[in-house]
Amino acid sequence: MESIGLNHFLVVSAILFSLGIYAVVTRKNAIMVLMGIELILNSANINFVAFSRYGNSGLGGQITALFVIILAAAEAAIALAIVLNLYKTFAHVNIDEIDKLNS
Amino acid sequence: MNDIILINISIITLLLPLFGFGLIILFSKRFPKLYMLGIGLLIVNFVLAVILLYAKLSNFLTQDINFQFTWIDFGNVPYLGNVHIDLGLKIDNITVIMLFVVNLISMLVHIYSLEYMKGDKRFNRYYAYLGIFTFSMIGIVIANNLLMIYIFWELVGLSSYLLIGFWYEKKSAADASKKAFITNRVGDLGMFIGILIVFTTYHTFTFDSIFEQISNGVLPFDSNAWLTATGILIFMGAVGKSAQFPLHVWLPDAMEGPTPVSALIHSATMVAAGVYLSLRIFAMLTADAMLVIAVVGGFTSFLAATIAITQNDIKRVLAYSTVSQLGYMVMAVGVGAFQYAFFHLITHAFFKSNLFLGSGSVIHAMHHEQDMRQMGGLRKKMPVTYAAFIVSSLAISGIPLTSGFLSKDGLLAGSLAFAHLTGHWLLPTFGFLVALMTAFYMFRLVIMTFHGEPRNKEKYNHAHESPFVMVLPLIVLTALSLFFWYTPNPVGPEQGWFLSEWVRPAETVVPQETRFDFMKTTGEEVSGHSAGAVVFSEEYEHAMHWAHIPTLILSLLLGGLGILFAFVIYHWRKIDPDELAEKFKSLYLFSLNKWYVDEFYQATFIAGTLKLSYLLSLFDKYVVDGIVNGTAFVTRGISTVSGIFDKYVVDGLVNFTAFLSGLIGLGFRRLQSGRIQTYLVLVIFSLILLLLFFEPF
Amino acid sequence: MDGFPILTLLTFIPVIGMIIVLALPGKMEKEIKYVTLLSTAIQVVLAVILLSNFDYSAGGIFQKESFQFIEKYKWIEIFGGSWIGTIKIDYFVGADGLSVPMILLTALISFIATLSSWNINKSVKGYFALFLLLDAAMMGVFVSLNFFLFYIFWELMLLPMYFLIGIWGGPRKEYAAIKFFIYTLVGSVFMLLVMIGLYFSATETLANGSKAFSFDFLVLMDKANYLKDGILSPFNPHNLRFIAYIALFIGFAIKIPMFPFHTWLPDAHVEAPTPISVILAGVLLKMGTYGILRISYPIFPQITHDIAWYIGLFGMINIIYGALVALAQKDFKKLIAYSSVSHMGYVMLGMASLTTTGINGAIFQMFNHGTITAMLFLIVGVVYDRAHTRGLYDFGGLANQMPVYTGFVTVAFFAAIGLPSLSGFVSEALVFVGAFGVDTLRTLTMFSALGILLGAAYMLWTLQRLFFGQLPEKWKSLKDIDAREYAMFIPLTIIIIFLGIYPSAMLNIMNTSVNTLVEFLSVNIHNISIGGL
Amino acid sequence: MDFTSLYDSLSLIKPEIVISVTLLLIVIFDLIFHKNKTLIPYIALAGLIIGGIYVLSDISNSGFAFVISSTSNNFGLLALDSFGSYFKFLIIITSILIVFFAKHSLEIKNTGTRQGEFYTLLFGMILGMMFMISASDLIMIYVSMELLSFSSYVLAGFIKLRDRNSEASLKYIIFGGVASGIMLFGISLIYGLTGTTNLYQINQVLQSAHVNLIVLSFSLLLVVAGIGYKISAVPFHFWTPDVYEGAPVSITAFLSVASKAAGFAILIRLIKTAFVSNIDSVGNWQLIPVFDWQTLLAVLAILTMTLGNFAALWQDNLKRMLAYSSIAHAGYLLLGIVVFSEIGIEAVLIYFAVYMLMNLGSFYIVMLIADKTGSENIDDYGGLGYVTPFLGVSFAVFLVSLTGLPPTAGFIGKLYLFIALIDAKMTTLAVIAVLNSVVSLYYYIRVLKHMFLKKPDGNVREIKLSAANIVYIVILLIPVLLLGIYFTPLVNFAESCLAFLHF
Repeated sequence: MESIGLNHFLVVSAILFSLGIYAVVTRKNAIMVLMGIELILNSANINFVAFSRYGNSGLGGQITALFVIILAAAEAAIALAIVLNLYKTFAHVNIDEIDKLNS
Repeated sequence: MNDIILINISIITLLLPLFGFGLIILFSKRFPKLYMLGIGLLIVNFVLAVILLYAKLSNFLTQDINFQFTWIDFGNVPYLGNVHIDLGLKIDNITVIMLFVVNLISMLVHIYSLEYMKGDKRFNRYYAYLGIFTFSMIGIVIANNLLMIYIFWELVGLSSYLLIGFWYEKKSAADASKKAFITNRVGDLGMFIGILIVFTTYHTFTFDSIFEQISNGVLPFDSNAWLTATGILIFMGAVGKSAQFPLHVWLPDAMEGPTPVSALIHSATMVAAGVYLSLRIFAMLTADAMLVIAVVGGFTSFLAATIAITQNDIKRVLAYSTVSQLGYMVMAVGVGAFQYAFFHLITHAFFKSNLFLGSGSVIHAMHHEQDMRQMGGLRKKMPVTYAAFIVSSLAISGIPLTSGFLSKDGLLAGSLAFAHLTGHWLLPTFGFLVALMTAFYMFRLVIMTFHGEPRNKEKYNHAHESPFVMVLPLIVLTALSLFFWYTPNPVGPEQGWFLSEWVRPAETVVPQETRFDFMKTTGEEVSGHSAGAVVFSEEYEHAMHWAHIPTLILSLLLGGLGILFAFVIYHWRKIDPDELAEKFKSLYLFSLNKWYVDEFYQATFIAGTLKLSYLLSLFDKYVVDGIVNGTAFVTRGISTVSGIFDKYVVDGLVNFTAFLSGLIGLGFRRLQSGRIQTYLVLVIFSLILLLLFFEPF
Repeated sequence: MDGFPILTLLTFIPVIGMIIVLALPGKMEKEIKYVTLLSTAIQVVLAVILLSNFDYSAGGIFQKESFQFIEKYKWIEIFGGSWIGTIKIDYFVGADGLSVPMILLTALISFIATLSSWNINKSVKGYFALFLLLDAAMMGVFVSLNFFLFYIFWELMLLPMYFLIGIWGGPRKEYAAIKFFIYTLVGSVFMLLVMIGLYFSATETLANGSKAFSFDFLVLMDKANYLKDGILSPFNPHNLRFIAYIALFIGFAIKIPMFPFHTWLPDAHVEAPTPISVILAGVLLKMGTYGILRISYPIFPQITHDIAWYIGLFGMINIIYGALVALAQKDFKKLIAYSSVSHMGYVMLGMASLTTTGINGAIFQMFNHGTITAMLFLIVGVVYDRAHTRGLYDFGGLANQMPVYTGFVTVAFFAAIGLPSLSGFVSEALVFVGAFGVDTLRTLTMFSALGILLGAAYMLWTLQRLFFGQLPEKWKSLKDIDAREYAMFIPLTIIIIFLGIYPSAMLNIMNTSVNTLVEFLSVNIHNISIGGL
Repeated sequence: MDFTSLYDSLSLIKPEIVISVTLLLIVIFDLIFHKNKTLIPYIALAGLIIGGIYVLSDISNSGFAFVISSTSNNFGLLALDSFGSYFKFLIIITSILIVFFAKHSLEIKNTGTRQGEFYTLLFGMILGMMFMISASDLIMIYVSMELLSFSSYVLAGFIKLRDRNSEASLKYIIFGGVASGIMLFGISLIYGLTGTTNLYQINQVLQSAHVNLIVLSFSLLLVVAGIGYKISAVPFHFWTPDVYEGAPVSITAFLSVASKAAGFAILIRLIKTAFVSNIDSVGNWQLIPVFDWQTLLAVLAILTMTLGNFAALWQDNLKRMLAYSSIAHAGYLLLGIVVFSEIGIEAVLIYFAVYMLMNLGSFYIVMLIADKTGSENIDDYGGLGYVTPFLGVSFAVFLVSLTGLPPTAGFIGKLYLFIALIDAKMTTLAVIAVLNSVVSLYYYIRVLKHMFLKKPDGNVREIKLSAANIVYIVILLIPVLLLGIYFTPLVNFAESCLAFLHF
């Protein structure tokens, strides 16, 4: 059995990315959509780590990953606040039905 | 008596009437009697004209006076050097004689109108119009170049328009004036193009230099054909003004104007201007052009005469006789009987205006009744008018001792000689037939008006001889319709001073190969005038001699015959005209309805143009607007979904481009559904598209 | 005269007037009107001074030295990096035989239009402010010798015109206004592109010897200034000059308006208030033809020569088509509008001839059409003010009711028909003489001559429908024209008659320049075939 | 870690420091004075002005901040150069104007004690933009962009009470999150391909070693998606209308000008530093032939302006209409980049300055009207030009300028764009652009039509303008008119700011 290589990581991250996109475009619940976004970010993270591990360019990638995780957390916080606010006004978080602003 | 004075005099004669016109138009409100000024000016003008006539003809100066000045100067034009447009005047015998005639008749009409037009609410305006007419007519007469002739040509058109439509409250009058102007314009169109050709070729409008260049062999576009064409085109102007077929239709309608106007403009002077023009350009007429002119003239005279026979409106009869006589003159020009054409122009001016003024006094007496069937027996009531009528009718019928005999006989002889030399026998045939008919319808008129029993009693009872101011002109003109003014010998005009001294024979300068044989420079000439110019060859003189006697006899015979018929039918009632009409009903109607020419024009040209313009206006509204901005489509769109469209389309999205952009915009709006996930899908989708689009292999 | 900035004054006097108007409170309507009248009057005076100091023997067109009243100041000069050289725009105005007639016309018409605006009573302040702005813009177009300046003024016209039609217009004013705006804008944006293209194709040498691109007409006219590879340079084997020419031409053709771009005109005219129609027909239409003569001709001589026939063709179409469509109109104002479509056709025909007489005729016709059509629209205005209808069939017999009016109408109509001794005749005749002299245009000219006939037809018919026959009861109360209207009609009438009798008064002004232009064209055209006059 | 380099770096980013300090000050003051927030705007202004002064003062000197010592030569996370300073200056000006904007805006006033947060977040945005402008490292770009975004997400929904605000902010954050996620994924791939995230090093790598072009273009597209969302270029624009309509006007104005400016700055910097091999004498860029930027941007530009204009035709809500119009303007601006020459960039710079003036002006007027009439619907503006002529006329000027007719600044902006295009012989694009500007006339003129050509009906009341309002409008109006007539100083300034670090 061969050892785990760069490609495996890339494949995983690609799948993760796709799943994230899928979640974002299909889920009706705002929270779910946000989690989709998180998936996308993390797929990128996996890339960074993998590349910096297998590539020959220092630890830059892994540090980047840390940055991203922090930002993701911040984003999540803001997003949740907004969703909360949204729930106050709409009494639901179903993003399908939030289309007052259109055309 | 040197030129300068004469030039100044002629310029004054030109401007005085204009001056009168201006004053009257501007101040007629303040001074209601201002028309007297107009009359006064005309009398002065007449005196001046007499002075000119005397000075010019009594050999104080034998050569012609030419005077010209630069009107527009184009400076040094690239490739062409110095180009400028000159205006100017030429005073030769023809001019002074015309001046005399115009001023005389105009003056007489001015006086005559004092009574005839009395009480009209636009009395002053009437005299103003007469003034501007006189001005423009004199302008035509003294012009020495085509452009100036064209300018005044249009101006007489204007004055005739104003005078025909003088009683514009009557629709018929308004229509007639419009018809006159536009019909004339048709002719002028040809004339204008002719003038364009001339100027393009010779860079000048002045007759003398044009003729000189022609005799030097300079031709329009270097072709004889174009020279012919030019001649004919310019002649088209004459066709319009002198009411020749096919543009004769306006003249009879022009009788809607006041009768003195008909006497002045539509019989004596303006309509003669066409003939005058053809005489002016005679030198540049080729054989073909002359033939065309002759045929037009001949046919016109025949056509008009046949119509005149059956008309019942006294003025219409005279109108058609005018057309017919003008046809004579034009034919005379065509057959080269230059002198006789001019001669007839003069004599006709006198006796025809006499006839019109006479008919005017009759109409005046009958309280503006013009239908001859309402008249009759007036000779006892108005003897002077009757006398005038008789003399003039004799003159027009070409009976000896009258001026008419001299001129008419001459031009008939000319046509005969022409036929003899060239074999165009149709022209004299026309000529003599017309002579017959003329005599007939003129005396038909005389008889129906003055002889027999009055048909309309109470009108008859009110009838009375016209007052002095109206009779005086009749007397003068009657006198002028007699022979002794023109020649001592009542049967031999050519011995008369008029033909032998005053009016020189024609000259022509067109290239040899384009002339009639009898006008070629072969053989010795009778008397050569200007270099290169040519008078008729000997054989033509012989032909004239040969033609003289038969013409004399024939015309006398026919004239007598015509008069006889008239008496037989309308006086002694041997033949009932109505039966005659019944017998030849179709012919009768054909003549009565003027050969249906008007109807034809109405049906084709006028209706056609109007229809076309209507269609074009629709085309413009829908198609052009449509092609450019598609309102064709939008308007339909609006009408269907007006509700929404008012909001958007009329809101500035006025046309198709906008409509289309509106649709595109609508499409974009679809995308903007407001659903965040739709957006995201679209983004992903377009990203994929872009990726496929930009994959580098 | 040197040093006195007369052209600048001519252009900016209205602007000053506008500022004063804006400063005045909206209540003081009388004062506002008088300010406007005053500034237009000053304009007229200045124009007369200009004329009296004008040297008839100076050609202008392409030689800077023979332009007069020149004012040339640095306006914008930016020493860019290596990539885009120096951007240099001058405030460059000057007058020659082409522009002086137009300047006179503009001053005159603006003055007359002010008079006829006297009975405007809806938001007076705004109206006159916009009016003066429009006036300034028009004047600017005619005096500027720098493409950039020209373009600024050209565009500056649009907005005032839009509002003047759109606010003070008739029932369908919004439609008409936007249509006018869009049409003209479409034309002018392409002009913008051509302008920039030309800018990058020619350079002028600055005082410091360095080369700089230039918007200067005179620079653009000189072949020597063009770069080897300029997008619109004649030396560039695959240049876009032809396309540019067409784009530019369409820009102008829309203003003329040339068939088939003319459809905005009837709408605009029918909806616009009388004074604006007067301005529109009197001055604005001339800008198209003026632009062609001032810009297209000298800058693209070769192409001009190549497509001259088509210009003539469209001229003929305008003449005949306009006349025929006018014949079918039932609305007085629409009829006049189409008649001016027809009359502008003569201008195009004359220009197409590329001959002295033809172009002289064209410019003269521009001036005459300006005065005559202005008068015609004033005439429509008079009857519309009184009767509130323009239907030709609603009238009749006015001749007895309003004799003086009828007199003026007759003069104007016959002038429009081209009756000799009135100004219209001379210009049309010259146009025909010029065009007929050119072999290729001869046939076109013959057909165009039909225009004379049709013109007479519709004008006389109109005259009859309005003034002859019996007067309908309802118009028994119509007043004849008053003093103000006299003041509008008399000057125009005098000019029309005077120029009819003594056309040289106007022709001498332009003649030298026209000769220079023709000369210049013929020098710059290969396979030259300018024939006749 | 040596402090000299740190000191150098800090000395290079004085403006950013000032902004951050001001941010902190605002927070502190916000905490100290619970009730009274009147002081805060002035602190903000002070900070901005000082920052602006710094920006102007070291507009000339350039250098790398936070140098990462790498194999070959040193490149920093931040590249400070005059190009960046121009945009920073622009943003500072915009922010100053926005501060007044917010002071006058009713919505913000109504938030009462929360104004402190407003300014805090505003400064968050400003800070993010300023770092973004001079970021020369993909990660730096990402981080600063997120900083910018997060603040703006909140601000878009700042007024909690109105549901459309929270809807706007939700859409904004979801869209933004996804976009930045996608971008980050792209960045990660680039990092994998080139082994670095620094633009300058990427440039070197691309010039020397050859990389897998498919992956590269894929990842670049993902990055473009991220930036495209910031500059709201079609097809990444969908959030724009909704958010612009939903957000408070002051924020809408700020987004439409400032964050768009930042986006453009970074797009230009990305392309120029990472993909340009050299610049020839006449200022044309030689791109490294790895990716067809020209076509991509041309397509985006055409799509953007066309869609923006055509969609704007149908808008009745003025804010929304302006949103679409700002999309269209983004399209025009993209044209400036497509040229790929110094003159093109110069055109962009000029256009942005002009665009800032006229766009802020029109938004401000919309804000005034909306505050008074409580409606942003065009149909409620009938005859407004008569009841408040000053407002109407100045609005007319701004709209005319947006259309790009002389003699207004807008014309100059367009003129320079066309000059750039024609100079590069891109006639087709130029033609499309002018046709677009004709289309744009329809909807701009439509507003004027409603304001002037319609009779004022009963419900339109006169709008009382405070002196401050008038001054504000005039301050924007004068340059809009003046630059139309005399634009030398602007152009000179823009020209002096074209220098990039190492180019």
